[in-house]
Amino acid sequence: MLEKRLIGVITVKDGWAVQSIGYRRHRPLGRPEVIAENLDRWGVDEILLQCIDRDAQGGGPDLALLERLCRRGLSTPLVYAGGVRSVSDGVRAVQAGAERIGIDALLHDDPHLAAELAEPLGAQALIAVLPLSVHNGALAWLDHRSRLSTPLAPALLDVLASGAISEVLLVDWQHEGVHEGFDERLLALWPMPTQPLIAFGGLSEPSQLRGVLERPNVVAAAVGNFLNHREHAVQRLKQSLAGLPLRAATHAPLDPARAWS
Amino acid sequence: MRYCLRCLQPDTRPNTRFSDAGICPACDYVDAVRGVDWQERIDILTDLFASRRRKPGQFHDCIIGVSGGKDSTRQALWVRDKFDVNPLLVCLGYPPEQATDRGMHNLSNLIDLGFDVLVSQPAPATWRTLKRQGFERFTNSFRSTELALFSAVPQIALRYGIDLILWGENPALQLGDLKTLGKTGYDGNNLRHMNTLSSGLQWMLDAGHERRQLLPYVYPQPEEFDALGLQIIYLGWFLGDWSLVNNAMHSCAQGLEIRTDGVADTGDLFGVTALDEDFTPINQMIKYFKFGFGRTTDYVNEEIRLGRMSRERGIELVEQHDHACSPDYIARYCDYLGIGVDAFWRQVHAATNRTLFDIDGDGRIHRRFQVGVGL
Amino acid sequence: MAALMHCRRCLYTSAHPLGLMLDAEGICSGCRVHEEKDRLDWAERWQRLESLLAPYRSRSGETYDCIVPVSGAGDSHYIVHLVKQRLGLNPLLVTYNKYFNTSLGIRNLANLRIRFDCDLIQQNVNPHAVKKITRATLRDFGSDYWHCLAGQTVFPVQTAVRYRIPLILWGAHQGLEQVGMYSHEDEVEMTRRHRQDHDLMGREADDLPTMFDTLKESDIWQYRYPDDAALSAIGVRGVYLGNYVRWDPKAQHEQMIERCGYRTAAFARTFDTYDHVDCWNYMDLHDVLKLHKHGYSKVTDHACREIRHGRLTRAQGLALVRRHEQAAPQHLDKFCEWLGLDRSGLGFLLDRHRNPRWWREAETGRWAFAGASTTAGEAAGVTMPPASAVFEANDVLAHDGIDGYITIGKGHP
Amino acid sequence: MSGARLTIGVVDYGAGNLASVARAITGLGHRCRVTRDTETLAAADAIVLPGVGAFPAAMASLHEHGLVDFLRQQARSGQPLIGICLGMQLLADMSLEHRLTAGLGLIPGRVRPLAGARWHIGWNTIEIDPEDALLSPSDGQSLYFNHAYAFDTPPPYCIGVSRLADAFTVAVRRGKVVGLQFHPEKSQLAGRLLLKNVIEGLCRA
Repeated sequence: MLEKRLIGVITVKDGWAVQSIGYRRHRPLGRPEVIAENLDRWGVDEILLQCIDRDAQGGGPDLALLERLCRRGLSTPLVYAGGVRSVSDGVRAVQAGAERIGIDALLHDDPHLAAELAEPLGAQALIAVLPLSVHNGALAWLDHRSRLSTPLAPALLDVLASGAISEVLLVDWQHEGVHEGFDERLLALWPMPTQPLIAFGGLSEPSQLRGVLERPNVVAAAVGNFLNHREHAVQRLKQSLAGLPLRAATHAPLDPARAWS
Repeated sequence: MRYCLRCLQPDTRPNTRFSDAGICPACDYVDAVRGVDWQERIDILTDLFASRRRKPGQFHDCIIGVSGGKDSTRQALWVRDKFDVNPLLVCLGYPPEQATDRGMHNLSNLIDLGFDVLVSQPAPATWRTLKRQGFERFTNSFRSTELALFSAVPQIALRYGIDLILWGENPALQLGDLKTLGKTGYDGNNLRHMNTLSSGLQWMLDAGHERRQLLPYVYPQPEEFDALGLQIIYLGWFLGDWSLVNNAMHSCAQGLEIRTDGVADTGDLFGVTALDEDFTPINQMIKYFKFGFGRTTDYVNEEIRLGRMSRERGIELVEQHDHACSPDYIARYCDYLGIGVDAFWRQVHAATNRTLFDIDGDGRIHRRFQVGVGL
Repeated sequence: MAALMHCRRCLYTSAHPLGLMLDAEGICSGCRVHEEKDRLDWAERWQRLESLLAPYRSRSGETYDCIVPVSGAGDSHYIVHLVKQRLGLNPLLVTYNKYFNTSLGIRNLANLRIRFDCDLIQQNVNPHAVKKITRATLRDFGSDYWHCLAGQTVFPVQTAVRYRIPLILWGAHQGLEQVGMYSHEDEVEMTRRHRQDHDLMGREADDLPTMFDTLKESDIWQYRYPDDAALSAIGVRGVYLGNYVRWDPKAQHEQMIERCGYRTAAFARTFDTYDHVDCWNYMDLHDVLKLHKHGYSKVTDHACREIRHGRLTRAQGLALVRRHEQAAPQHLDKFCEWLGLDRSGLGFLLDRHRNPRWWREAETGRWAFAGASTTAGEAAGVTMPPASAVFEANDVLAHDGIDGYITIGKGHP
Repeated sequence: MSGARLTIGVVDYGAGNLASVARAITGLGHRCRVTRDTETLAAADAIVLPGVGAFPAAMASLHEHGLVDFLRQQARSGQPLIGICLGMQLLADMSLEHRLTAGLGLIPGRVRPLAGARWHIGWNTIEIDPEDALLSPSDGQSLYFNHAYAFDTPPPYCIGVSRLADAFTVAVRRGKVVGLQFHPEKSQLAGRLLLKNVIEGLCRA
């Protein structure tokens, strides 16, 4: 059967992997490629590499970083997000090694252009990254550049309804980095029941993950900061989510990729 | 008390048996091995090493217990450089107060010769208390430390999953256990049942130590050996020229630093034993007062057996030095144990074998037996 | 290359090799996490540590309660004091032989063993492999210290697996203390990823041998991290005491000097006399390489720590950095003799690892320094630091007169 | 590493990421040639046809580089050919993705949108025909999928299925031409073992 997914998020600022708290404060973590290699060995189901400062660097995906990751021989599916402003940006990111592409700023600027990415890549390769919060009982959609939140734009909902973008990453950006912070109202208030969702932001405890993954339209849960505080954090989470349709945790024996046969 | 007719070994060594012809087991062994085909034994060892497969990612083939002294330095080099076998060397390190700079130099020398060495160093204060309690109870402060020395190698073999231990000389040789001649002569697996030694913990627990302080003194259970399929081999069975002096020559040619204090202070004829600490001379002296033979006798016996010394010359040296132990070493020993020198001598006198020795008014100890003749 | 930004409170820059983030007020992530030291309730955090460690106390007395990595310097005395005397645990001490040992370091380690009466096991990797590795790491990424860092961060973990002792207790987390990598409240634990990423500059043992050099698996295998299956089977965990104790190395060292006989020595390249007295290289060749690669050296780490603890102003710290940073190394000959190098060859290797961001070769052989301290602001007319900021040296590196590397030493009296 | 090192050609026709596939192959200890040069590909022990994105664009690109006839000829001559994801679909007679487009026609059948689901994303278990020696060791394993179209093929050529609403083909085989709908190069240990069995099984059969 098709399993739900635990996604490991690597947030990158100035080429450095960071812990990000509330889309505002950052703490240095290390080299993105080393963290990716570690998540790969831990058996996470997908890796989301999100570069949060591409606009400051003049836009465009960080192709050099993608190639650096690929050279390490990652055997885990990779989603890239950050600075994808055009169809060619998306195609080049896939060429550089990403299986799928996350789109954030472009959805604010031109959702229909975002939909055009589906033609060369296929809708299954696209994820809409939506930083949301609850404002007066309704969902508010953040543009991280201006730091202004607005209601969900009709144009965005039309593109999603058209099926041009397969999954939506709901980011509880206010609770990012906050223990047990994820606000499940984001899922409850989401207007499109058949849209596959990924929950992210403040998910630190197994009970939370079980809560979101038990929802039929939630296909994956993403964890970033909290995977960096303990050895085998992915396996530990998966073991405590026994009973859910998740790929089993594995503790690799002598590192096969490196073992000198 | 009788002496071996050929060498100067008295029959007072615990559970040793002389032959009907009045010859000690060690002299019998020298005769017995004259006809041995040593090349056949070397082939056995070569096949044994060749039959072993390394686990992936594991590059230690066996473990050798070392002190950095003459025997272990020779064994390590022989095994590595002749058979291309990569041993993990395991050393039971003396605490800083007891260790000598010479011992540190020799261990450094062994490491610099290119070996992987694991040094296990038991807690110094517990070590010191156990030595004092051992001296007070058995007039032998080495009861605890011998157990630690003996336990370190199997403990580490079991924990590192290395299933071959190489020891030096088969101790049965000294006890007249003539099995040592046959194929089982190199099989040291009886060592797995040395848990009689582990009962050696009881007196330490009775002396007030907690179990958790005695972990370096715990000799593994036989079941643990079997679970790993641990094999124990005596290299002495293969090394036909194994001897105290010969091993010293091999090791001195590889950088060994030896004692320079002379036989008058230690009873040690050439100064090539007890290089890593200075309490052994005291223990050898006490052994002399208990059993009538000391460190000088051990040296002299080997020289006589190898035909390098007459029995008469041996007698002279034993009479002169077998009891030798410099007062300075005794003072330092007492200081380390925290006892007075007079308390030390009271304890030694109490343990002195009165059939072999008389103690005169001012505490001097005199032989009642005649060296080489007996009682 | 992103523009170089300086923290307004300490002396670190955005080019710190562990990463450093500056917030809107220009204060770095390291200084922000340091503020927690005066905000958190450390009595409560000590209780958290006690309850966290409770299940690891061996009731049977058949095994040790934990493993504590130690050396002849660093925070070893204070850590063993915490573990044995305040926590009442029965630790197995483990140490990796760096071979660059000073006799003062040998003496301090012996003092540690005697004072706290602990069992210790020491790993000595055969020097043939250690030297082959050191030549490669010095050549390929300008590190004379990879083997030390790799050995001392893996031998405790290997021992945990072999001796089936799951708990390893470390001092403070370097990433947290220097650059605020984590909050104390994250209670971050030991991970293989952090070791590879930072302690080992991104290179694990298997990354060293290449097609074009002579390193073999038999040279590097002892530096491999245990595999996940073994770590998981034993339940190995590395806990940092610095997350539960208000970590202040200077105060801790002074407590250990006074009560436990820890001995210290002065250095040319820093004012701190407590750290690294066990190694001829750390404050000498290694520190010069750090300056070449990263444009700052250990004295800046010490200054930042003291500034954050309020014992130095930023200007005083900067003055101390400028006084020590260019002091000539004094023990290069020892390293050359140990590794069989010629001084000229070592010089060539050192120069190849000067980072052009901090060094310009105006004319051949003449290097102009443009490191962090040169653009960190003014330090002129600075008053000398108060008595509380003074570090005492009660001994010398050649403690018993031996002015060279000691492989194995007595260390007593 | 059992047996001698093989040389595997990976067809570079400008579609999708080749580095991951190449890295997976070298990780198994084999040599890898990423190229569009027909001579190099023909000399290889096996050819891998990767592919990400849309069917029509991929076929257009193969035609442009003169690879369509070459691949047909090599497959018919018995050289092992392994199609991965879109590369599997290209083996079909035709595809309905976007517009009707002819495929390589190496394995009968056609590619059409998934039934009962808009796409198939994530890890899903595969059910393998026990007769197939190459893939049966991977029966029940979870592999990574990321596609929206499926390859309908007559039963003898279908050697593996997965399920969403209902079952659909995820592995095809005809002689030494094999197609895999999932990404073995992105399926961690399960993927590594499967790729090893397929490559070495085909080349050493």
